[in-house]
Amino acid sequence: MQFTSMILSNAEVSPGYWRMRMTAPPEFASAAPGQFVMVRVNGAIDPLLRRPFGVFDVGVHIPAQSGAMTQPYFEMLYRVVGKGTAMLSTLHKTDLLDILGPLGKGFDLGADDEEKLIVGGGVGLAPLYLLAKELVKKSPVRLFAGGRTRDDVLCITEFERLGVECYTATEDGSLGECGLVTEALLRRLDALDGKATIYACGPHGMLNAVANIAAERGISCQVSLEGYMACGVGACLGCVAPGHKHSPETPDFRCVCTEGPVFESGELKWRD
Amino acid sequence: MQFTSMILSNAEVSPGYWRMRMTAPPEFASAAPGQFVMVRVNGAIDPLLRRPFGVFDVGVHIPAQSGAMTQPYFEMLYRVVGKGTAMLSTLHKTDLLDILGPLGKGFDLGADDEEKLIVGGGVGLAPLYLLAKELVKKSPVRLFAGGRTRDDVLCITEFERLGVECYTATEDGSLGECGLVTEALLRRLDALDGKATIYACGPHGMLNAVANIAAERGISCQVSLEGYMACGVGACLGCVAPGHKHSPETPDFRCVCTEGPVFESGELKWRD
Amino acid sequence: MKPDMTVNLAGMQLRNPVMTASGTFGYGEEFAEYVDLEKIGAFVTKGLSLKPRAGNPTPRIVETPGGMLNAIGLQNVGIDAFIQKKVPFLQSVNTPAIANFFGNTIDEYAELAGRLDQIPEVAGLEVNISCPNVKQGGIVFGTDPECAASVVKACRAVTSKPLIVKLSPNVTDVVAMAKACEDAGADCLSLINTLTGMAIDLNRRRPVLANITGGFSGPAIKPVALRMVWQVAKAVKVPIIGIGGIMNATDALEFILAGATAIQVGTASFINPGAAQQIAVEMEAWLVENGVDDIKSLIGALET
Amino acid sequence: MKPDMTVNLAGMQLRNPVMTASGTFGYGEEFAEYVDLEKIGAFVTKGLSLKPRAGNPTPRIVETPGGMLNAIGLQNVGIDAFIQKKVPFLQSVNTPAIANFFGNTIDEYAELAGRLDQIPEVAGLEVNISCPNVKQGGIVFGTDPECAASVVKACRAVTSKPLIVKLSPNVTDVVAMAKACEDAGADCLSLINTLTGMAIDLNRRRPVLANITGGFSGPAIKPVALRMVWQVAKAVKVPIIGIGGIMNATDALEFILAGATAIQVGTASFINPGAAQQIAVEMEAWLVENGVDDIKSLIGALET
Ligand SMILES: Cc1cc2nc3c(=O)[nH]c(=O)nc-3n(C[C@H](O)[C@H](O)[C@H](O)COP(=O)(O)OP(=O)(O)OC[C@H]3O[C@@H](n4cnc5c(N)ncnc54)[C@H](O)[C@@H]3O)c2cc1C
Ligand SMILES: Cc1cc2nc3c(=O)[nH]c(=O)nc-3n(C[C@H](O)[C@H](O)[C@H](O)COP(=O)(O)OP(=O)(O)OC[C@H]3O[C@@H](n4cnc5c(N)ncnc54)[C@H](O)[C@@H]3O)c2cc1C
Ligand SMILES: Cc1cc2nc3c(=O)[nH]c(=O)nc-3n(C[C@H](O)[C@H](O)[C@H](O)COP(=O)(O)O)c2cc1C
Ligand SMILES: Cc1cc2nc3c(=O)[nH]c(=O)nc-3n(C[C@H](O)[C@H](O)[C@H](O)COP(=O)(O)O)c2cc1C
Ligand code: FES
Ligand code: FES
Repeated sequence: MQFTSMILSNAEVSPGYWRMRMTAPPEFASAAPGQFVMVRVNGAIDPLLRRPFGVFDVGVHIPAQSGAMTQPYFEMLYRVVGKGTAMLSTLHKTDLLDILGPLGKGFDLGADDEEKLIVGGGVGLAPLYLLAKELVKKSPVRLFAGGRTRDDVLCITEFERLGVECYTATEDGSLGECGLVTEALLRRLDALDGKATIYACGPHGMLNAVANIAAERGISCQVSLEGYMACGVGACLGCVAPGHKHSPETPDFRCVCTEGPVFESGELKWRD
Repeated sequence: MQFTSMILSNAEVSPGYWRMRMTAPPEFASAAPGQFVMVRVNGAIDPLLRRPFGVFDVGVHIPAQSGAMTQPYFEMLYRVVGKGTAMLSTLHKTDLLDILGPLGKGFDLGADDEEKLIVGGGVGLAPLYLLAKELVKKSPVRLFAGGRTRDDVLCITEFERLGVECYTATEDGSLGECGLVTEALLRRLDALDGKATIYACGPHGMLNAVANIAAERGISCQVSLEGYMACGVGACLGCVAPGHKHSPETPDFRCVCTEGPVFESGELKWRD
Repeated sequence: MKPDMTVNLAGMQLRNPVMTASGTFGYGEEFAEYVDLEKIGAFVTKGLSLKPRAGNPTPRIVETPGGMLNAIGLQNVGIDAFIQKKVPFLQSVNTPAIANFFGNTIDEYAELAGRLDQIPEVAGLEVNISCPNVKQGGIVFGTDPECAASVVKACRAVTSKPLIVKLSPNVTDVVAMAKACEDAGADCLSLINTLTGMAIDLNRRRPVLANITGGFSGPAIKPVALRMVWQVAKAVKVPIIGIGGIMNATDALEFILAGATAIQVGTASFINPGAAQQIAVEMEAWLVENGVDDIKSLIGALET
Repeated sequence: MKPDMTVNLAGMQLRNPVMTASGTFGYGEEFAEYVDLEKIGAFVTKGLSLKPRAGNPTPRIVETPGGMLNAIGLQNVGIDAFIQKKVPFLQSVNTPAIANFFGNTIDEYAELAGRLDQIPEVAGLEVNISCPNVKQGGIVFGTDPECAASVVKACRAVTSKPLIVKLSPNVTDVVAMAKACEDAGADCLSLINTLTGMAIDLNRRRPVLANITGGFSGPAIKPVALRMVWQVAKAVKVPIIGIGGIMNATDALEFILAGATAIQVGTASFINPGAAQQIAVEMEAWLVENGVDDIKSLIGALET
């Protein structure tokens, strides 16, 4: 779906991280957790390509004035890293953006009777909030959120409000445990009796570690990948990631924008 | 001179025509009428090249609050015709622009004891206001302002406030005489006793007509030209205009940005 | 009055001159949600090879000022899977589908041309000669007139469908290439394919693309494409398809003035998946506004 | 600690690798207000010919997406006026001035090289071979290796100053051109000159430039320039000057990683007249930040 969206709010929630709420057509409400949008930052040629962002939340704005029309919206949580995100951060309420989405294959919500372990690194939390919102309806959910410093650990209060139990870790110890968030995940897995599913999004190194942990313990695990995207609709073949059978001699690539961005971790190739 | 300028105001003065006031360093006050600036519309690559604009006015803002610092400024009057001017028109107070200028050779103010006849077409009036401001100090000044419709005849009140006698003409008769402004100029020249100097800026066809009138009657005439400019400082040689000795076999080009934009009309090549 | 937007491209009657470019529109299906395929003139498939190809390692794309580089590595499903899985869709659409293809040797080119010739749903063939000739130590077919002519002759011998030859811009003399292909039997020439470019990641001190160099496309390359189309149009008799940085109807009409009978929309479809259809609509609107009753009257109508 | 920014370019010791490109910096004087010439490595004059040249009719320039086209027509004061009016300024500046020049015939090239050789204020010569050979029916010298080699040999015979040959990108095989020029006696290669492009004014149905086609420069061409510098650097032993779309220190350092010993700033000086000096300052700052103590350690340091 392609639509023109009006910005409802755009605010810095932590140094360098912004949260933007924008209008959406009613059909957008059915976006699955883990799906993404392609945003055209600017109508001119600089930046030329659209930028991909996860769907952080969807909802409906109910105006204070009774009788006024309700307004479906969605949100993105983004980090300013380059030209496109810098330009996004300068936009204001009522500015318009051209959006393509929701795109891609989202998370599989899995069975109800198991624990859900969500692992997020930095802005990797973006697509995990909508996921948590769905999961808490049926299952106990724990979040393991990591970052370099406390500024990189985002929106924990929002997750807590959903009833999610949150563990945090930072590399510099400025928030939660000092170290990697996978430590807390491992402890929880050790304590666990019964089944669980892991959901992860974040830097590739973190996903790799989580995928290996899941594989060792035979736990089902879904990861959301990033990939350099031009089209978002399966046409350019730019976004691919190596599948589990991949080797330089027998290449096996998966299309992140249409077969993903969410994959069973076992479908992909990881370093040991 | 290259400087960062802050926009003080930017308003549409007639449909499609904007007037922008922006801060300038104190040295800018010595800008000669007819000089121009090169404006970098945008720090990125689109549009890539600077855009040239005449200096409409210079002045010093004296703040209401006593003791606060005075602020030298200059003004541009511009017409939205393409990408760059469209972007300029979206800028707001406090936005910053990178300016190069004042550049080029301005008008020669000539002798005091003669009448000054200023001829402007559409946005060609832009560099003529500062000229009129100087000329009225010493000589009687008449303005002949033309345009397609009344919307294209700008800032006449400002000229009148200087004590300039104004004649207007529009092609559709919606303001002043119906027809070309050169008609009124010719009538004035017929009535004239004593010497006069003509100053003109506007579409090339109008300049050509004025130059021919001046040549026939042996009246001194200065015209301000436009030319596609990349650098504004005499380096790219993109902006040249044919000099009076020019022919395809013996080309003779003048550099508009350094030898002009103001030329004695006799220096240039015109169609008969 | 509705202007006549139809053009005849080497025997194919197109409802309008807007096509999509190979490698930027999948196999047609991918864009079904965004483009009504029956509102554009024709579409071109991703480049096909005899065997499926997995393509290059990542990163495969990078943005550059006003353009992008790609090093997809000609990933495609191969001719067999194309016939089994993609052709049924082509049949469902009442718009000419053109199969773009490439080989590593002249024999491979000919074999592909022969097999594509047998597929009724394929309206025309577009030969991509911008590929290295493995037998001649990697010299690109499309940079040597004789080499290109051999490819075209071999394909011509096995197909009676319209044969479009897609020219590379990475040559000293694109006119010589064009003439060689015309003489060898091409019914139509399309140009340009991508320029060869490179991007570097300063901080990592490495090329951005895993493949080091890549194909350069997008608005940035339009001046080169327009120049080549104009040069070739003056020199050959066969119709030309203009390609390179076309983002809107103005760009498209400029190529037609320069001598193109039709145009292809490439990178623009990534930025706006509905671009091709929108360009066709806006071209027609321009014709109406400017009182032009037949698009064909603009072909090569540039006054120089 | 201040990093070592000096590089040696074919015997010329430059205080830093930042030069200005011919045709974009006048004869040096034009930018004196904006650039402290003694803060950049070297500057290159507008291309000189034997006789003064008035250049092409207007329009001569047009903006394109991320770039510009120019068809100035090599307007210049000619060698005599250069010696009389421009050389005195060169003498006043303690920075190598390089004279860019071109001819219509090999003899003209040689005559100019010989005369420039005699001017003590000229530190080096840059031969522009992207000009049509009037004797060979307009074939551009710089697109044929033999033709280019003849020009270089003729110039080499009459000058002992550093001889830089500036390569055209409008060729199939830039490496072959580079090798031919190196073998013919070039001390250094600079690349790229402009690509050939074209722009059309749809409403007037005419080319924008009076000359129809023009030279394409600016950020848009950077991917092509970077690719060619990298290819040539791998193939030749002489130092290389990287040119094409350099707007900032990052761009400049990318060219150095690709194998350039020095770089030239062209179109960027139009947009920001102080660009060259600013790039030199920012390059040094980058070296400090990244703990690199000698710019020379980055030349060709790209990991592939
Ligand atoms: C499916 C998906 C979902 C994403 N969701 C989010 C999100 O919710 N929040 C968020 O902050 N970021 C997200 N990202 C990363 C985000 O797309 C990039 O940070 C952003 O495109 C950078 O653009 P830029 O212009 O600021 O940076 P630049 O570095 O200037 O971008 C240059 C080019 O590189 C691409 N690029 C740069 N970084 C990345 C990256 N990490 N992944 C993919 N392409 C990249 C850009 O799209 C662009 O084409 C997601 C990426 C993908 C693929
Ligand atoms: C010395 C000088 C003084 C000028 N003073 C004024 C002024 O005071 N007010 C005003 O409204 N306009 C003035 N102009 C014209 C003004 O520069 C152009 O209208 C403007 O550059 C158009 O930019 P754009 O991006 O909106 O249009 P586009 O058409 O998108 O511009 C594309 C390119 O063409 C050039 N260009 C377009 N039109 C002109 C033109 N008429 N003259 C020169 N270059 C052009 C642009 O600079 C740019 O490089 C002046 C021009 C010159 C040379
Ligand atoms: C991602 C990508 C993949 C491409 N794949 C092919 C291909 O398989 N075969 C081919 O002939 N051209 C291919 N091209 C070239 C385009 O068809 C087109 O010639 C080029 O991109 C220039 O047009 P543009 O500037 O409109 O994109 C590809 C281009 C891109 C960007
Ligand atoms: C207006 C203009 C004039 C030029 N004149 C010359 C010239 O006289 N001789 C020459 O060798 N190159 C000339 N060039 C080419 C530049 O020196 C440079 O090679 C080219 O512009 C690419 O660099 P850039 O992208 O940084 O501009 C000219 C370029 C421009 C834009
Ligand atoms: S982004 Fe184009 S195929 Fe995935
Ligand atoms: S604008 Fe560059 S020389 Fe006049």
